[in-house]
Amino acid sequence: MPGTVPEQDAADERPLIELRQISKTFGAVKALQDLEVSIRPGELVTVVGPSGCGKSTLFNILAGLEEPDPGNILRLKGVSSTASDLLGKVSFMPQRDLLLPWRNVIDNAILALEVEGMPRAEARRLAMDMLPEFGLAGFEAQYPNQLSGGMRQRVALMRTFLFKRDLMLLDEPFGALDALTRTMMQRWLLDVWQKHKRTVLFITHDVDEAIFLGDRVLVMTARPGRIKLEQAVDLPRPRKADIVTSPEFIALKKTLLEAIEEESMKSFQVAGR
Amino acid sequence: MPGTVPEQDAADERPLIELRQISKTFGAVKALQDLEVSIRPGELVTVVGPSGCGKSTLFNILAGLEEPDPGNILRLKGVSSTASDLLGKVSFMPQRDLLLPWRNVIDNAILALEVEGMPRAEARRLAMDMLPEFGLAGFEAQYPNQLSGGMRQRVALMRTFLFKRDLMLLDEPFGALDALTRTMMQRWLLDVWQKHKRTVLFITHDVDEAIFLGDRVLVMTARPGRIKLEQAVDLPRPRKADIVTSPEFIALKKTLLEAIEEESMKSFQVAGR
Amino acid sequence: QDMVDASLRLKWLTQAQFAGFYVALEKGYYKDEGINLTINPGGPNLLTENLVATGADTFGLSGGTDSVFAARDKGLPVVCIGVAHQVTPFVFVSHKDGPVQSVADFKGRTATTWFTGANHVLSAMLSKVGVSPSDVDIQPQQVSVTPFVDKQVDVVTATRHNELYVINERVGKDNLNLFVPEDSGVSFPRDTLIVSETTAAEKPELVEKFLRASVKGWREAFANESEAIDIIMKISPTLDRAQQEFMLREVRTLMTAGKGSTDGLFAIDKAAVGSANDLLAEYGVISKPVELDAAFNASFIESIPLEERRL
Amino acid sequence: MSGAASVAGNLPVASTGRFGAVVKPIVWLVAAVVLVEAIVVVFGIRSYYLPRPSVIASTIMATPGAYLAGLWRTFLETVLGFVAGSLFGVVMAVVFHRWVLLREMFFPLFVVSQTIPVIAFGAVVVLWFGNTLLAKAVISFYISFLPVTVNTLLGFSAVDPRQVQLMRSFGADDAQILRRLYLPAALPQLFVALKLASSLALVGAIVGEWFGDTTGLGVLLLQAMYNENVAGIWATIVVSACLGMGLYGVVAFAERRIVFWGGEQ
Amino acid sequence: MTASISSDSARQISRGIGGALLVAVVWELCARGLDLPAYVLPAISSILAGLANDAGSLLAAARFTATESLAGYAIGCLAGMAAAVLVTMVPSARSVVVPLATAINSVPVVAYSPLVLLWFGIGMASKVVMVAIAVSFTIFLSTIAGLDRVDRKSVDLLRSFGAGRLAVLWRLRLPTALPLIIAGMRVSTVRSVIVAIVTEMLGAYGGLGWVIYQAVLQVDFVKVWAAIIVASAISLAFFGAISFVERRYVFWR
Ligand SMILES: Nc1ncnc2c1ncn2[C@@H]1O[C@H](COP(=O)(O)OP(=O)(O)OP(=O)(O)O)[C@@H](O)[C@H]1O
Ligand SMILES: Nc1ncnc2c1ncn2[C@@H]1O[C@H](COP(=O)(O)OP(=O)(O)OP(=O)(O)O)[C@@H](O)[C@H]1O
Ligand SMILES: Cc1ncc(C[n+]2csc(CCO)c2C)c(N)n1
Ligand SMILES: [Mg+2]
Ligand SMILES: [Mg+2]
Repeated sequence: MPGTVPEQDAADERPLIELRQISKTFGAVKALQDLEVSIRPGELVTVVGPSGCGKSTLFNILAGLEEPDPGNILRLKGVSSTASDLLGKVSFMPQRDLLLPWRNVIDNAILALEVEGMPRAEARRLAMDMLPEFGLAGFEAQYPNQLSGGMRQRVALMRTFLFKRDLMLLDEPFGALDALTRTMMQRWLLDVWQKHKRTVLFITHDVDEAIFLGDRVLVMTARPGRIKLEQAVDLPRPRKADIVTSPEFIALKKTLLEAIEEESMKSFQVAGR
Repeated sequence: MPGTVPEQDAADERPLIELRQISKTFGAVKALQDLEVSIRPGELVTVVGPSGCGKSTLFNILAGLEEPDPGNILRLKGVSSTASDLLGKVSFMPQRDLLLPWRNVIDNAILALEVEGMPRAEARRLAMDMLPEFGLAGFEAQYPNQLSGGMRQRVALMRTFLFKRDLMLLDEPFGALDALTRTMMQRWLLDVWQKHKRTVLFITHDVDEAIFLGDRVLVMTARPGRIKLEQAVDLPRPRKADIVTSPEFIALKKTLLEAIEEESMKSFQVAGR
Repeated sequence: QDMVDASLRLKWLTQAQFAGFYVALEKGYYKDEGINLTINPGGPNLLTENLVATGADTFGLSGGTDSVFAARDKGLPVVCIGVAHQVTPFVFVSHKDGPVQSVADFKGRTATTWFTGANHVLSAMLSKVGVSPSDVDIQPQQVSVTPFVDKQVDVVTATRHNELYVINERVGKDNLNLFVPEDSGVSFPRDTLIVSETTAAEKPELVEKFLRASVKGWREAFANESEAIDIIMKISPTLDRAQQEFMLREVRTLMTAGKGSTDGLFAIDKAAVGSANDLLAEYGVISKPVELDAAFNASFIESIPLEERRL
Repeated sequence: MSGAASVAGNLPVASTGRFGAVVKPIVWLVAAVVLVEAIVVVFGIRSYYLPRPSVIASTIMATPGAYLAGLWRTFLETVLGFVAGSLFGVVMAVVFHRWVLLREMFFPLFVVSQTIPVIAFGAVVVLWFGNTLLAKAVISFYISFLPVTVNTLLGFSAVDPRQVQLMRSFGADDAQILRRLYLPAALPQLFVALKLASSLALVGAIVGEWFGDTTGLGVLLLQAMYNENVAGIWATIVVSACLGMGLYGVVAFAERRIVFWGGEQ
Repeated sequence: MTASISSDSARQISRGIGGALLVAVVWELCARGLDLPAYVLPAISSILAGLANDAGSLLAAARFTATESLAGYAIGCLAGMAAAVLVTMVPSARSVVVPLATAINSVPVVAYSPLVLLWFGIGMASKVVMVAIAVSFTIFLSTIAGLDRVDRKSVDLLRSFGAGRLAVLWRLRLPTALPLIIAGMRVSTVRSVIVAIVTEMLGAYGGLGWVIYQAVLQVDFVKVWAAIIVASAISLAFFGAISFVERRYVFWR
């Protein structure tokens, strides 16, 4: 069962992806510095950290979109790679939905499938079947500017799910959703993850969500981002909604919140106030 | 003290704004139907509801940007008005940040002040002083495409705060913020609200946040949106962070969650599953 | 003495074809007559008659008898006060080693010409030798004579002072047959000096003074050709000097041919002008023959003593 | 990205890039010229079809003053016409954007106005504006403003309506929304049109000089054309190409400086 | 949706006609009221009479010119877009193609006319070539600008889906560029007609430009104006057709 994770790895459980000495500088801004992390196949790892600490930047690197500064080590299934080798190998949901304004809901959802070469009709059929699960039934022909914020996010999510890859990167996928929709989506995600044995990296601001979903929670430091804490979540699965009130959960939450708050404070010049 | 609100109004406490029979239709989609609400001066009202239920649409109407369907009644300080009369009278933070890509952080923040006619240098000085409070110190010269999602949101928030109006509409202002930054922003908001006696309407997905901040929580129904429940929050102010564990808080949360979940379910065709 | 402002609009850009006017200006002959003259060059699609009729320019050296008649026919109030080229300034040219050795040989061949009067001259020449113009493939002539040089066309039209130089250079003077309209009894004097009817009626002395200075300039130009070319080259340095020298020599021939030899520069040969009038009326370019005496007023040029006008 | 590049415009990396961007085309140009020279010589192409580049160069060098004077004069006319045409084009776009009725009534006439071949109306131009520099500038103005209007309108229509709403909620009036939102948002599209207009303005100035002028590249061109001076035609083409590229370069440079935010919405 | 488009365009057409009528009336009043001679400004009524008079020959000329412009336009659009796509796909071609295209376009098309007439003859081919040159640059510039305008983050997203340059071009760059391309195409319609006419003026067997050239020299300004009205009608129809296409296919703004 994934999720009950031994800290020292078995020989056959080679990391799916392994990052060492990853730094990323934008002009004068150091977004990441010497970040080290490795993700085992089938893991669901959640990432939390103060706003602006480099979470999205890390995802961009993992999606192959951004090369880290020179001197980095990046191994995919043990093979040394450059970031661009990862292009097309991970399904990535960016923080901003990036829907194409000239495509309606269904055609935005099948974008990745089209790029893969699936015939449109087939892709549309696949996507149509998923609409109700995403609470978008009846909206297939709407254009992005006719959708609410949460609906746009769900379309982007659908687009990502339809692009089936071993590694899935989700950047605050549920940020704009109300509590129940969010719960349903979480349940859905866990379903997909367990059924298809996908590896998931998941950025969230919600510590409850991070613990509820994750095998491990990574806490990042303030900019320049590094991994401050790797917290294994040893809660049994499947997890029920009421797990959030269990003492183990609350203990974990406390540890994590402390770590995060310590880092978040650094982002603010609170001295004078 | 605002916050400890009598349900039946005193004669001198005329509603700041009063809506009756507000409907809004987009083509075939009924976003709002017969919505009725009134907001007293100095109140901090939070709004929750399922994704796509019409919260942003309600705000657009209150900001004077969208005319509701004919037959509506809209009173500002008791005076019957059209939506467009409200233009320039409320400070509005939209759900998407809508930063101008050709303006850097500081110039995006002062946009509303410039529109009001304040000299640029003065407006910039004002805004510069606020940067640290928003965790944006040192980023004044960055352009929006160089910011993280949470930073963009904070710039949009700053822009709204700098535009001082009696009524403030915030559409998920803290959606992209991590827990601590969010807490700090909440504290900041309460400060501003109490010091300046502004009236605030605040959309959020986070029921904790809705209760923690609000004098009242409005729960909206699924599309077409109406007010399902107006829940007064009779918790004393100032509220401490640990209030979330108090039995009153938990009771309120339960009531609200039930109301929201009932509505959210309607958005999904969950029958088959 | 009060100076009067006036302008002369040429039919084309500065070149030796108009040397006399530039010499007169340079030597101050207009000033001596009390005229403060500006010379404005012409251009394609710029109709001198139009500019003179509307008063934009005082004087004009316009296309020729053809354009004066067309203008009069359309009611433009212009009067011709002198004709520069006493004979048709263009010729039709064929290759010596080609199929066209006489006007009669044009039949069934391709000829290019300008559809602004020259085409009618060609038609008239053909009619004179019994060839129907419809038996010749007459096409509009483009700026370049290369199609002729490359023998894509058999006959090309050339002004003696301009295209002919280029053709001579590229084909060789001795390899060409020239067909001269006058040899077929067709005459088409061109390069006409015009003024508006108002100027002619209200300022006759200005017109006379202008003519006197201009004629003086031309005589000076012919007397001192290289100096005249210097003056032109100073204004338009990119011109080819040899070509300009050729042009001035040819223009001299044209201006002193026919009546020009006896009656001096800018003489108006009513007979030649009349034949052009009839030709244009015959081909329907003008609705009916124009009243000659109203269109051509020789009184101004004739008020200058003959010996001053003759070379 | 583009923002970072321009913000860091003074960094050595960026300036090397710009230096390279200048040098590279020059290198290519020189190579192309040499190639053409070789082709003409090797294949024995006759000079009135295509003169050798060296002949063109020596034609210019024979009377450099004439070409320089023509260049300067045409440059003045072009700049005047271009600036006026661009301003007018933007103003008309604003007017047409603001008053739909005016747009629907008169925009088609704007289009129609562009179908009038000015060179058929030399006399009218001379009549109205004389043989002045202004007359050429007017023509250059006349043929350059339409693309500016069309593209600026396009830029306006691409503005996110929610952004307009936000400005309205700040109480911004039309003028403020125009200045702070529509105009900046239309800049990328506007610059596309300005680049086109810079070439069109040059065309206008050159054609304007065909109405009886004494100096200018148009005069040189006309003279060379009708005297079948092919080397002269090419010489003028080269000089006006330099002028056109210069103008284009200035506009493109301004674009890089002003429109730094690229495609981000 | 279609209903609203057609009622929209009905209103636009009627307003357009209204505007044209307004100008025509003012024109007529000026010409008649100020008693302007035809060589300054003929009255619109006499132009229309002249138009009716010469309808046959003008129509033939119009067909001639329209054929040239359309052919040149089609070639120019394709060439311009192809060059822009090439430059976007092969960035190293950019520093060569863009300055070259700029240089070519910086020269007024009329300057090429003697050369083009020399190379392609006085017939239709030379006009088609001239129009194609003029149009292709406008389209080239608009297309490159459009292709470059994409949101970099969206490109990144597509790349993360494994999209190659071609897929990014097809699914992202071209749709993003479409509004600008069509705007360029709209501007070019007018230019294509005018370039055909101007080139005809410098040498042709027929066409509106040829008619205008002859008419100017024959001092027949009514005919000049009649030919111009025909040219305007062609351009306007052409412009309208492209605008219609634009409204059909660029709907998302
Ligand atoms: N293209 C860029 N140019 C310059 N700076 C950048 C760029 N992209 C990101 N940054 C900077 O890198 C830092 C990290 O940004 P990133 O988007 O990774 O943060 P994040 O952790 O995702 O924050 P959030 O939770 O707010 O989304 C920020 O300070 C940001 O300003
Ligand atoms: N311009 C529009 N055209 C058509 N439909 C629209 C438009 N704007 C909103 N809608 C529809 O109105 C409904 C309400 O949208 P609104 O944005 O108000 O929702 P919301 O409550 O803010 O949702 P979220 O929490 O996801 O932001 C949605 O179903 C949406 O599809
Ligand atoms: C009747 C007639 N029509 C056209 C031309 C051609 N053209 C017009 S201007 C010019 C330059 C003359 O110096 C030339 C060759 C002509 N010569 N004569
Ligand atoms: Mg982020
Ligand atoms: Mg919303």
